[in-house]
Amino acid sequence: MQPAISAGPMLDVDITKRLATLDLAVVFSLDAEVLALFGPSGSGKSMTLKMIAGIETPDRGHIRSAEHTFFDSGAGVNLAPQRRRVGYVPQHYALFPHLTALENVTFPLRKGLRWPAGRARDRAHELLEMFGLADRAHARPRQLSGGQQQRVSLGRALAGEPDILLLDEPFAALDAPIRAELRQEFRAIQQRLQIPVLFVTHDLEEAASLAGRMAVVIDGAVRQLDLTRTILDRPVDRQVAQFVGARNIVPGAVRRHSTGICADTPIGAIGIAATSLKDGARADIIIRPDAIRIIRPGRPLDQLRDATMVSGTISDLIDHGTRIAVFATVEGTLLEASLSPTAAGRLELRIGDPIQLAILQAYLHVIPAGA
Amino acid sequence: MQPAISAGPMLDVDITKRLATLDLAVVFSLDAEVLALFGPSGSGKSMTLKMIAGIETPDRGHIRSAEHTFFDSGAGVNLAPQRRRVGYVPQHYALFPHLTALENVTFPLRKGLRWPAGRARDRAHELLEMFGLADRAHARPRQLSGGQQQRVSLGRALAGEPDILLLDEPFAALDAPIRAELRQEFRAIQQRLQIPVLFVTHDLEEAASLAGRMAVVIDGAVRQLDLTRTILDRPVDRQVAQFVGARNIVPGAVRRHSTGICADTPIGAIGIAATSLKDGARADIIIRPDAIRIIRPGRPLDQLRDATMVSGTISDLIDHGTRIAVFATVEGTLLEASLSPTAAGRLELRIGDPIQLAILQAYLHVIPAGA
Amino acid sequence: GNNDDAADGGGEITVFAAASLTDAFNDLKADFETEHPGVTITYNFGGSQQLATQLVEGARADVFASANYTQMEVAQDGDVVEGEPRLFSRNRLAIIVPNDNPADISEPPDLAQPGTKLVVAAEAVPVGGYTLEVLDKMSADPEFGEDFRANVEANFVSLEDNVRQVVSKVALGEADAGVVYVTDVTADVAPQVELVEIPEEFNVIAEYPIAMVQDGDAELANTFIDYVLSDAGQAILQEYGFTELPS
Amino acid sequence: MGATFGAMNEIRVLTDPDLVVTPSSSHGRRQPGIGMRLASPRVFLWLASAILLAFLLVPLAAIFIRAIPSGAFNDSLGDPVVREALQLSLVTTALTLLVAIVLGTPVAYLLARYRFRGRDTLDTLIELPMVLPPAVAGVALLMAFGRRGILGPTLSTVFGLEIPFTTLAVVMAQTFVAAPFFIKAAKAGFESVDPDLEHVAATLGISRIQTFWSVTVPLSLPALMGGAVMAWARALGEFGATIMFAGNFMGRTQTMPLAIYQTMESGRLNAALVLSSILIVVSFSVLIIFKGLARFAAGDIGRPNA
Amino acid sequence: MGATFGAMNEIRVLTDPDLVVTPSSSHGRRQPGIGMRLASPRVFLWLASAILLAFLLVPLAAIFIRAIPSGAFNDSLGDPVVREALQLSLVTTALTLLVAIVLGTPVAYLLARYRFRGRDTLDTLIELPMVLPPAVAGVALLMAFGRRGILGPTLSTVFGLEIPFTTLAVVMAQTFVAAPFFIKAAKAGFESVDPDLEHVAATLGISRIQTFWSVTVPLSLPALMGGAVMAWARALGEFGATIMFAGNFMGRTQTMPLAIYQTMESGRLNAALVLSSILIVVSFSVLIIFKGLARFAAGDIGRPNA
Ligand SMILES: Nc1ncnc2c1ncn2[C@@H]1O[C@H](COP(=O)(O)OP(=O)(O)OP(=O)(O)O)[C@@H](O)[C@H]1O
Ligand SMILES: Nc1ncnc2c1ncn2[C@@H]1O[C@H](COP(=O)(O)OP(=O)(O)OP(=O)(O)O)[C@@H](O)[C@H]1O
Ligand SMILES: [Mg+2]
Ligand SMILES: [Mg+2]
Repeated sequence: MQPAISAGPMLDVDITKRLATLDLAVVFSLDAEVLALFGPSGSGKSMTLKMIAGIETPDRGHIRSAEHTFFDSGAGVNLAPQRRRVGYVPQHYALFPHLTALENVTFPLRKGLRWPAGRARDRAHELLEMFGLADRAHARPRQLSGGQQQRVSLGRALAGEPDILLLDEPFAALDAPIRAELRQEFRAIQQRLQIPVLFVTHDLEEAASLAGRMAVVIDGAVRQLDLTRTILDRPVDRQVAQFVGARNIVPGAVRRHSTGICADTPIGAIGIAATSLKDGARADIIIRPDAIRIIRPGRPLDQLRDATMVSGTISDLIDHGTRIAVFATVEGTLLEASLSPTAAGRLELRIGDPIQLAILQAYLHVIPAGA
Repeated sequence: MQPAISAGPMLDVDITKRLATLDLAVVFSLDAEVLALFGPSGSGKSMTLKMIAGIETPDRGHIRSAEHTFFDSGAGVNLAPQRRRVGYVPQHYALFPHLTALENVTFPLRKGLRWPAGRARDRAHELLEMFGLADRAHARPRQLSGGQQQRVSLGRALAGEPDILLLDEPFAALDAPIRAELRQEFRAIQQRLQIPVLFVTHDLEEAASLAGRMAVVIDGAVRQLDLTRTILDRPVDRQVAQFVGARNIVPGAVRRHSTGICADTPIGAIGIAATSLKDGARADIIIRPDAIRIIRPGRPLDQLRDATMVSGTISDLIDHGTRIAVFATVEGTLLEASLSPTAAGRLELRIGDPIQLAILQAYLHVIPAGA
Repeated sequence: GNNDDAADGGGEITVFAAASLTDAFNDLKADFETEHPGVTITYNFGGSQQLATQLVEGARADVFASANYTQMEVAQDGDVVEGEPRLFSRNRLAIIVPNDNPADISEPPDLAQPGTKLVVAAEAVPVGGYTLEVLDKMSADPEFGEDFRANVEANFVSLEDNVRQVVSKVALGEADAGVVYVTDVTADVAPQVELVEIPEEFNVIAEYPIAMVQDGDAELANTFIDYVLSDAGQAILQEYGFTELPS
Repeated sequence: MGATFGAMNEIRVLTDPDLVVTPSSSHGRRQPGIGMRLASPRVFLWLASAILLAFLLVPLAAIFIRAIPSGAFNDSLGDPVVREALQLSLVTTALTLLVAIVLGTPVAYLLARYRFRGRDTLDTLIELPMVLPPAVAGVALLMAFGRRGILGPTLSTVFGLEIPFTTLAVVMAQTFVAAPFFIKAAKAGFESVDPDLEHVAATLGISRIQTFWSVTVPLSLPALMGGAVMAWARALGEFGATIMFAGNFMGRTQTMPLAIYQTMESGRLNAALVLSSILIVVSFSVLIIFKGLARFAAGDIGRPNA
Repeated sequence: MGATFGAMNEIRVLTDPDLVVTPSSSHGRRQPGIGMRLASPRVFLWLASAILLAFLLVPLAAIFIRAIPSGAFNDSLGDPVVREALQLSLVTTALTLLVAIVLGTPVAYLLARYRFRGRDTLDTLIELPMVLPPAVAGVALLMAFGRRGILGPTLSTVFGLEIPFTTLAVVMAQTFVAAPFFIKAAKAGFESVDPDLEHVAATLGISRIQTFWSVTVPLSLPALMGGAVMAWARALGEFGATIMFAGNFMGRTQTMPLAIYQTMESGRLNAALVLSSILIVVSFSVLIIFKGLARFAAGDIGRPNA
């Protein structure tokens, strides 16, 4: 397989499909990169993958890879899935129940690529080894745990060294250590093969750490496609913001004053770094939990330049393991701040305590209200 | 359904089962609480749930609820699943493919509890509504997205108000906002019904935020069962430690000196708060990523009492979205520290930079080497 | 087939023969083939009706030996036989009862006893038609009474499509009596049934016609038909219980 | 599912888009090898189907071609012999089907879901009635349930029941030859249902029997219906065992096949073909209506794959 | 799966632990209502099965009971008529099965996976040969392929082929009556295979035909095997259509059922029962060996539910 030399993107998707309760209309393209499809349950992520794989047919539009037109409703093209050379991991794995783990992985090599048995088996063993399944090679899917099944499905999709990888929540059933390991493997594979990898995930951290860019799919459309960091820092609208974990969205009005810009909000005037919004425009101010610092009374504030101080009461503390969520009521508005367990321990917070919050101006993001 | 008045625990499990590559031997009990089963893929979590539900039969041992003996190999008891009154959400949902979402939820009410049709339908609608599926009530499983299917399965398990809830990765296919919402719902349900809830998860944060206690299952055995915080802070052995996300485990030897205790490690002598280990004992020092603070050169150190300072070089930075992982090489050993994106931004870290790390003594945990 | 080499004394004769002739014709085959070296006989045994249908639908054969004239006529109407059929054998009817004779039938009038389970062949089947003829003859006799036929018919529990089924049912003891050909009481059946003779005056003689089939090998066909009609052939048929031809 | 766009063939692939490849999709790049590989099975699929269908349908057509010009349909339908035979056939086959389903379903379930010693032997024994020439089956039934049969005397003294020559015997003969077809099909159907679904139903408090009705049966419906159709059809055409065990008596044991045979016996082939046509038309209607009803009852999508 | 502990009944539930409830499990608390509800279906399951099995097996046994004392087995086996008939039966039914599978599988696949206008009608038309009384089927075949039939003249002039009364006619008669059984069963089998698995195979680059062989067929194997057994058995017992369409020529068209018929016709009922016993024993052996081989080939776990 030669690396494709092509002017256009390596995968170009622009399709619509009408579903019972959803009108899917997704547009995006990607090169030899990893793109995460991230969005709420039922937003159309799996359906998009299925249409690229050729399992479902779009109503209209086109799907093109570097070398082939997969689908084009105008030209009446609908390439058979066999000829698309995609590696597809369905959300429910769809392992062949009558084949062992090893046979599932060997299957595309023997029957699709017609490799000799020995070579196919060696390759399959290699993949199972890589996915930590060497000792379960001869078990059938029913005798495998959920995570084991998922890994077999991954191995099967990778076996034929496809031109495009489509992974539907590929690590959802795996524990953190294996997940981290596999992400590593996939990064390496992607870099070696130089192919586009499209993967669906519900896990923001996974999207952020595996994919360079992320497409946020909401209600059947790609709302924002950008670097993960950019989407986290500057979501285009309220829904995207909420979905990528913005916990605090405070309505306000932009006001420019002598020394800068601020927004008048229920919790007071909050200084903001920059905005293209006009004076007086209604806006939503997105305050990330980690953009709020909790100040112990009496602590020197010198280092907190460019922050707005507000005071409130701790209304709840939730231990999420690797981080502690601190909920504070400020002027009747609930704000969530995030702390590391160590920092939380140091601060000795208790529900009901009065608290000082510094809202760091640099990490605020302002979006027009109603967006 | 009356709340059970019982002296013993509400669910008492002590069973063994020999599987192809695993000897399962799990012992634990729980009251009207939420317990998370947390462990690597293939460690036997699902199998444990299936044996409690009555779908698989243990080789030996017993399973008792407050009111019934589910299983007792000694007494030859094996209660039919129908009479165990458990609500079980299998890892792969196992929805009835010929029934709509609504019918799947109505099913146990109509056929199991013999409710009248109207009442059953009302209740099912209520559950679907609660799970955000009102508009998909008449879709069959094949027409539902993965996350929607999972929620139907949850609804179906809850419908009959069971005496025990067994949830196998119940939120794995769901996005963060729905997940958070559902956790909330489940907490409320559990508190209302006062029943034991046993749920399998791969997500440490989920285990921590939904469950009071957590059972770490590794290689077919419950290695540690404790408050989540305790397991995170004081894992009993290296494997548990690694599994709950301890990224830095440094081998060392305990040494008591005039002013306290320390461990001699490849990265130097690290002060530790307390240990029951004898002087000279070989130990593993677990340093949580958030127990390492990164010091900008020239930053005042006064507040960092009880910390060991080491210096190294930044070897990698990974943006996980809500946190940034900083990898530093210290005396040839790789240490991982964790920062919030805002803190990372403030520190302006770059790969290759020299760095000062403060290892906070209070959050270290020492376990005997080889445990 | 009708092989072309028939003329020089060799060849194959295909004979479509009623199933009731099976044993007799098989016996006859050996003698015929010794007498006509190089000639082989191939039989197709079946119900006469079935054979007639096959012939009408184009089956290739040289000779058709039917168990009755009805089916021979079907063949004639279908234009598949050549020349006038010749009578080659006769059969007569008899009453058979199971060997334990549960209905206690010792003579024909007993057939009218109410509650007797009688099995006969359907009217469409030759032996069934003959059976009714016999009953009619008996009814005409004052000794039996006018309503004899009606009384007997009331005892019918089944109208079989094949005489063999009548025999089987009587032999298995299901029926109290049945009306069959004398030739049906073979050695194998004999221990299981008892024969109740039907007096000559009431009996009906079944006639077996034989004919050449169109497009068949006329020479060979005639050789076979002649052999069946020869004394040797007739002797074999009589061995199997068939009645002498009228002279 | 299976979306549509543009003008499509009337014949649509339900599930696999492979066949939706339109000629232009190859973009002039189609490798002949692949083209051939894809084309030949498809050609075979249609060709083989066409051959077999022609083989099965031409003889059926022949019956009508021969029967229709004789114009005897009306006469036949008015003939009480025909009406009684038809009615008897419909009634007895309905009863046969009922018995086959009611008693055959447990056997099929047992064979599909339980593992016991001799299961394979039992499974094979059940197939033997299908192997028997029907007349032999009839003799066997006589020897089992006849007056001198193995169970006959008991049935007669205990229940006062003499089976041969009764309508019951017709049903028994039909059941004997037809029930195995239902059992085989139902067994395969039950085996195709994922037992996990039954397990989950059990945890939901649903009894085994309810699960059977609400889960196992709906999910194996195509197989069950196929089995029912096969058993019914086999029973409807049954001749040899019936005439041997039940005899041939108008209105009591003379079913359509027996009536047809008797007509043939009397040398009236065309009339027999007319009766056969009537049998065919009636069966066709019954089958079509039955399928329509089943489809309606299942809401047209009773199956996951529908 | 299905674990064991303690002393268990020999008959084990494969999949549902419901039946593993041991008496002590109720702890004296068993509500009678529930107990009854659980017990009665189970009683019905076994009772119904026992009744039907007895009904099917007693007549088979009767044949042996009658045949064995006659002691004619050795004679019969030595009889060239019997040997030829047996051989012909085995050869023709093997061919029939081959044709039914080779041509019937595409038809079944078409009916299961494609949606086209008239699908239901076609499906029903295919069922009609099962409904026809065999003798009528034979007449229909004569009228279609006979010398004076619809296609006969063409076949004869173009291919020089005269079918009736040849061994080919035997195969055709058997195929006509038996193939529909295979088609019905295979169709239900294909319908029970999750199309998603076929879709995924397509994305793996596996052609439709390969997918069919490697995925669809293995997953519908119980149904296919069931269908093959039914078709084979039906063909083996086939009498009426064969004798009508193929005639009764020893060594050429005289299969076992015809030989048995002829034996019965010549008044030798006991000998006919001996032949029937031979037919039964041979079929039983063939079926058992066939199943053993299939099980061996599939490694005993070819199916997810195995
Ligand atoms: N075959 C179908 N017929 C009708 N509607 C469907 C079908 N498949 C999916 N849908 C609907 O289309 C929407 C998108 O489904 P899709 O599977 O793409 O969601 P998703 O984004 O993958 O969600 P999840 O994260 O829960 O898997 C859902 O509302 C779903 O119910
Ligand atoms: N039916 C079975 N027969 C034999 N081995 C089995 C069977 N089911 C599961 N196993 C094996 O038992 C082990 C435990 O399986 P289990 O499903 O309980 O894992 P798990 O902890 O739920 O893993 P995961 O997180 O991947 O779902 C695995 O190694 C699995 O392969
Ligand atoms: Mg999805
Ligand atoms: Mg699991």
